[in-house]
Amino acid sequence: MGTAEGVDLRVEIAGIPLKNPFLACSGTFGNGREMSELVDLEALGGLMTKAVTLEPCAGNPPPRLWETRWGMLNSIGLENKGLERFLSEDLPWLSGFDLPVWVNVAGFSVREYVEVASAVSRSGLAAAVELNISCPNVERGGAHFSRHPGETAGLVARVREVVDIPLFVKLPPLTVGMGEMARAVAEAGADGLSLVNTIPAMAVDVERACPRLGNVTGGLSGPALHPVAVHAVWEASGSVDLPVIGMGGVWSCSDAVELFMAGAGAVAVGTLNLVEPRAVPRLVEELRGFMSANGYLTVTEMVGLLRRKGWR
Amino acid sequence: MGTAEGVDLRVEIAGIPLKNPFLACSGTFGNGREMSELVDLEALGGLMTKAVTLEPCAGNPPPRLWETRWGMLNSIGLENKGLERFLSEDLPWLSGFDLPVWVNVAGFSVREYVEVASAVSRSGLAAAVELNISCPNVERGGAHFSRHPGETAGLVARVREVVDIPLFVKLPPLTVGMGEMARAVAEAGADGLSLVNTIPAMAVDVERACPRLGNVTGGLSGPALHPVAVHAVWEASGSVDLPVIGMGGVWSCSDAVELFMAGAGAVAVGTLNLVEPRAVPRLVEELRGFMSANGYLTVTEMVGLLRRKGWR
Amino acid sequence: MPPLLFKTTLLERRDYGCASELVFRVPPGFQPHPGQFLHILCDGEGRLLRRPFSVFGHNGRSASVLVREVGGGSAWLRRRMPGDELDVLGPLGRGFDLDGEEEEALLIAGGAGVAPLVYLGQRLRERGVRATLFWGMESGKEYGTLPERLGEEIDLRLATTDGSRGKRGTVLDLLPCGSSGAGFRYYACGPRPMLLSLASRLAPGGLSSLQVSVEERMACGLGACRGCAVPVADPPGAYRAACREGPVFGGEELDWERLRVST
Amino acid sequence: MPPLLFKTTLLERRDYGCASELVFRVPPGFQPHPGQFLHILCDGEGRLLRRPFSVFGHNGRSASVLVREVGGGSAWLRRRMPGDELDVLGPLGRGFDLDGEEEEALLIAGGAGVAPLVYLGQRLRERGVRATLFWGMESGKEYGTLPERLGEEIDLRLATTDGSRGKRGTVLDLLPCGSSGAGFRYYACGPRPMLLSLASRLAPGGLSSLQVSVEERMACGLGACRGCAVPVADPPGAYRAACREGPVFGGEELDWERLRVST
Ligand SMILES: Cc1cc2nc3c(=O)[nH]c(=O)nc-3n(C[C@H](O)[C@H](O)[C@H](O)COP(=O)(O)OP(=O)(O)OC[C@H]3O[C@@H](n4cnc5c(N)ncnc54)[C@H](O)[C@@H]3O)c2cc1C
Ligand SMILES: Cc1cc2nc3c(=O)[nH]c(=O)nc-3n(C[C@H](O)[C@H](O)[C@H](O)COP(=O)(O)OP(=O)(O)OC[C@H]3O[C@@H](n4cnc5c(N)ncnc54)[C@H](O)[C@@H]3O)c2cc1C
Ligand SMILES: Cc1cc2nc3c(=O)[nH]c(=O)nc-3n(C[C@H](O)[C@H](O)[C@H](O)COP(=O)(O)O)c2cc1C
Ligand SMILES: Cc1cc2nc3c(=O)[nH]c(=O)nc-3n(C[C@H](O)[C@H](O)[C@H](O)COP(=O)(O)O)c2cc1C
Ligand code: FES
Ligand code: FES
Repeated sequence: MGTAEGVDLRVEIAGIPLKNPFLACSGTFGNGREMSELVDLEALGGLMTKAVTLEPCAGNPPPRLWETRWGMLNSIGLENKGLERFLSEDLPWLSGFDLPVWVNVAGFSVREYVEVASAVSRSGLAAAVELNISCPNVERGGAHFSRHPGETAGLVARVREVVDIPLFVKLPPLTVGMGEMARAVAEAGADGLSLVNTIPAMAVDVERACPRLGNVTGGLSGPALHPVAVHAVWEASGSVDLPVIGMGGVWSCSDAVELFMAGAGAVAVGTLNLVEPRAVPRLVEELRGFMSANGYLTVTEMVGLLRRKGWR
Repeated sequence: MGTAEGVDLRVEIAGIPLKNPFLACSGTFGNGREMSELVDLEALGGLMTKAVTLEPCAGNPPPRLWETRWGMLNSIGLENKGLERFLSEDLPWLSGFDLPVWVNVAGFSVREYVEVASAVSRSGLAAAVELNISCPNVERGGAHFSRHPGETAGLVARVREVVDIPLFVKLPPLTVGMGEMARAVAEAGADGLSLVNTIPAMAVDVERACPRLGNVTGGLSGPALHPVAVHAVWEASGSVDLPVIGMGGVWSCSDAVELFMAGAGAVAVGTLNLVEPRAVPRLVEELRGFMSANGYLTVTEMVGLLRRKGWR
Repeated sequence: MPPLLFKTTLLERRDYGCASELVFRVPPGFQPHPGQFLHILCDGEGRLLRRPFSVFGHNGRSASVLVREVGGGSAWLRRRMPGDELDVLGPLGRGFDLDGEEEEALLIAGGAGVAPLVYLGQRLRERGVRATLFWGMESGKEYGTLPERLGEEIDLRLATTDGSRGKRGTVLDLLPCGSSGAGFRYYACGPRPMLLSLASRLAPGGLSSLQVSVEERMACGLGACRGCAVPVADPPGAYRAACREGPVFGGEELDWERLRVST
Repeated sequence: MPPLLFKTTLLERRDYGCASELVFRVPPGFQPHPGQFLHILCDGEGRLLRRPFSVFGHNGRSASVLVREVGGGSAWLRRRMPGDELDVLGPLGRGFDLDGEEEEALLIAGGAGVAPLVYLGQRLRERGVRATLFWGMESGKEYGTLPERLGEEIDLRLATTDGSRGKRGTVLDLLPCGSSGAGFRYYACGPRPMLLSLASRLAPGGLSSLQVSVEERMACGLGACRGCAVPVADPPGAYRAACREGPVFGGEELDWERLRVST
């Protein structure tokens, strides 16, 4: 698959080889099982799991979804079965596929993050840990960290000590201070960045005068967010020398190429999976076509191309 | 106009009476002159001028506009004729209308902000100053401030000293720390908040491998941004007891009502003016219809309604 | 059967007042169970998510949904013309349990909630279960001539809020007097308040003979995103995915108190 | 005249290869000057901004634009059918200066840039100015039968990149040999690189006899948002709004060096 038609879609990110540069975003692909009825998991470059917490987590009260113009709000709130069942049921099943798995780790305290990340690393079944310090949907679930580069660095350093696999940190699209945050995370020992998580957002049912989401606020994802994601990748990749996985509203191959050119070494597809379960295989084909038409032989040639062409 | 059909559209914000709750956002209505060929300025509740800087400012290199899905990027970069010509040509002309004017003040240093705001206040022709500390399109033009609540408070306090009219501070939709920022600004003496400015964003021409904007990055406005604006208003109005003018992607009456219910005491229309110069008169009529249909007699009944109904 | 993802052609559209029945071709092997739904793309204007519609009819090589217009997506969908393409994912979810001791089934529908019950009624009758369809709506004209058509195939009782047709009142006013569960199976689909009243009428004894199809906003439809949470009784505080573990739930499975709060 | 904002009905659509002419009714008092443009709403899929199109024709109660399909908005617009509604703002901007000492006008068009020059040609001829239209395109079939139609009303010379019609080469290869400005007025509209070559050929002496219509992305079209900045020579570093102070600029007004950089 990688090299047909003279185009090589393989990339390597933080030392992890991917057969193509499209991953599935955390929370939009479950842990693969449900989607596997409709899409060949091995067609993905990689999979980022739904957030895993130490204890099982029931999540937020419904409604949890609302659609906005070219966007979607969600307030799932980390619903998951907890570390133990994740390690016994989901991760072993996923490891049966030729598919690198990023385990998305969330917590309500530093200790919980450390415990989950450490267990995931020790399992030997994950390609990487993705530290979710930016979930807008839980009070103590990370939004706090993204306000304080210092505390974030502290968390990353603690997790770094207990993890033997590449460690990615997932950030929201900070409207200000992306450079500062990226540097703090890099110095604390992260191996890569995932950009971006959803933006805090809200919608109101004006007829009934009540919030559209049971949790009142949620996170905005989808194409509405895409230009913000491109900017975040641009800022972060200009500030630190870490690989970046770009995500946010990828709906077409050219959305992905924007992220590559802004500096992303790979791209993850989120909300689109919920609409089109076979989106990644389609994007893989579209990317192959785009690269042939534009004379790119490898994805890496496109990564960070704007800066190499002199844009600042 | 205010009370026809039993519905009263008048509002008062920071002591300024408005005949209806719809203002025109800074930068999307020029200084009124161009738009006055198509729309009766006195149909607006208020007008927020294009940013005024001490010296004339040429603005950013073109292209300065790009359209995204339900959004728009701009990198105008504060192009304006400078304080002197604003005070001699534009403000006196505007003051000939029955129309409260918020003068949007920008600067490249604290001294410049202070000088412009002070002159505007002294002119006696403005209803309020709107301090633009969040323009994403100039290096030293404010984005810096919105990263540092402490420095912002310092700037606001300095300007407060020289201004005798209500002082509004305009913030970007901070993904984190809106409460902290709002409190800092309130304590420094602001009389109101304008929420939100555009979000930093970027788009790439993937065929030519170059940024879509001459300035590389720009600010995202329009409906894509709307749920983020509602959230920002919700957060700020829950943190401080200041009046808030809500803005961001208002395209219909119900977009405006979302902002009211989240806590905005008035609403400003931005990008929509660029497409539909007579948007405000249309929205005024739509709002009148919505209020009659839903049994609201005054706009104030809707302002902050969600919290009054117990949502947190 | 596992869900299929397919593009198909609209064969026929029949308008019934506020709703339209859309009939389209289905791929070989397509075998929906009553209560399952189809997740259909309703394109345009930046509307991202698919919209769920219950299987209303199925007949070998074609199937149908009944689309009531409530917003942009359903408006788009019901304006499709024969020959237009549809993008469909399904059948999805857990449908109604057709087995049961009681020989008589009461099918209780509010508004467009009639859709899954019509298909259910057909299947029940094939199994020799006696089924009566109770259907409540705002006014007698709301669904055009659909009541006439349905009345030809099933024992149909109507209630209208304005009394313009059938009994004046809600669908619950139609139910056999004093019925509190015993001797009947109850299958229900409709607006949340209707389900809540029905449940409180049957509780506690009759909830075990009740099955309801619950509507919740959906994204993936596959159980992957956990967006369509429905509060369940066991374990306390937990949610199930309406799209996979539902949309049909047994009356005893649901946490009716939390359902009430989130309405 | 001040701009009007009006909804109107499409009267006629004529397809010419990659472009279509749209003819629609205009309100009383609508009097566009050659080089002015109309800002037209091209709805759908979350496309917010209007799209600018030069006045291509005007005839009392109707006017027309020539729409070349290059993206979503123009594709939407050129698919409108007679009877469909259009939402139009205009006429906008500063058009061509029709006065001038030279009795002979050379109209130089690249691609869809022909639109304003066709209307200009009509007005010039009405004033007794001799006008020749030089038009460059990729290939002879690109604009269907539009060249034939235009050839009936104006002296038309064609150049095609592939040599399939007229002279092989660019439109500049058609210009009278050695022409560097003297004795002619030059009116030009087309892709940026074409304008840049023309200007460098005429500079320095001939720029004063050149007027160009410049394309820049636009939002308001009224001069309010400053989104359509065009670099001008005086004062150095300044910009003018293409939508109000242009789209037509004199050759000497523009800062050609900065125009080159931003291309
Ligand atoms: C399992 C299931 C089966 C369904 N079967 C049918 C059917 O057979 N026939 C039918 O007409 N309708 C059915 N519905 C409801 C249908 O999905 C919604 O009416 C439709 O999604 C509305 O989309 P819209 O774009 O028109 O409205 P929107 O503009 O999205 O919303 C309009 C209103 O409808 C509500 N709504 C939106 N989506 C849903 C949803 N998924 N569930 C409940 N309410 C929603 C919104 O809260 C809003 O108040 C079913 C829903 C579910 C979950
Ligand atoms: C004053 C003026 C007069 C014009 N007259 C005509 C005319 O008579 N006939 C005609 O076919 N076209 C004309 N154009 C160009 C026309 O406006 C664009 O082709 C159209 O806006 C593209 O919209 P779209 O949605 O199809 O393309 P998009 O998808 O928005 O963009 C496709 C490509 O077109 C470019 N583009 C988009 N908008 C503009 C713009 N405003 N100016 C220049 N390039 C743009 C983009 O950079 C992109 O590369 C004129 C432009 C201006 C500024
Ligand atoms: C339904 C849903 C659930 C999500 N859950 C998680 C999660 O558990 N952990 C996480 O880090 N991000 C989560 N996200 C964020 C996505 O992984 C992604 O960062 C974001 O949606 C932007 O990408 P998109 O616009 O392509 O969806 C979730 C997003 C959605 C829409
Ligand atoms: C073309 C343009 C120019 C703008 N210029 C300014 C400005 O000078 N000062 C300012 O505070 N905000 C400026 N803004 C931001 C708007 O005032 C407003 O905060 C933002 O666009 C969100 O509202 P909207 O989505 O309704 O446009 C500008 C926005 C646009 C689109
Ligand atoms: S809609 Fe995604 S889990 Fe049900
Ligand atoms: S498009 Fe707004 S100033 Fe020209």
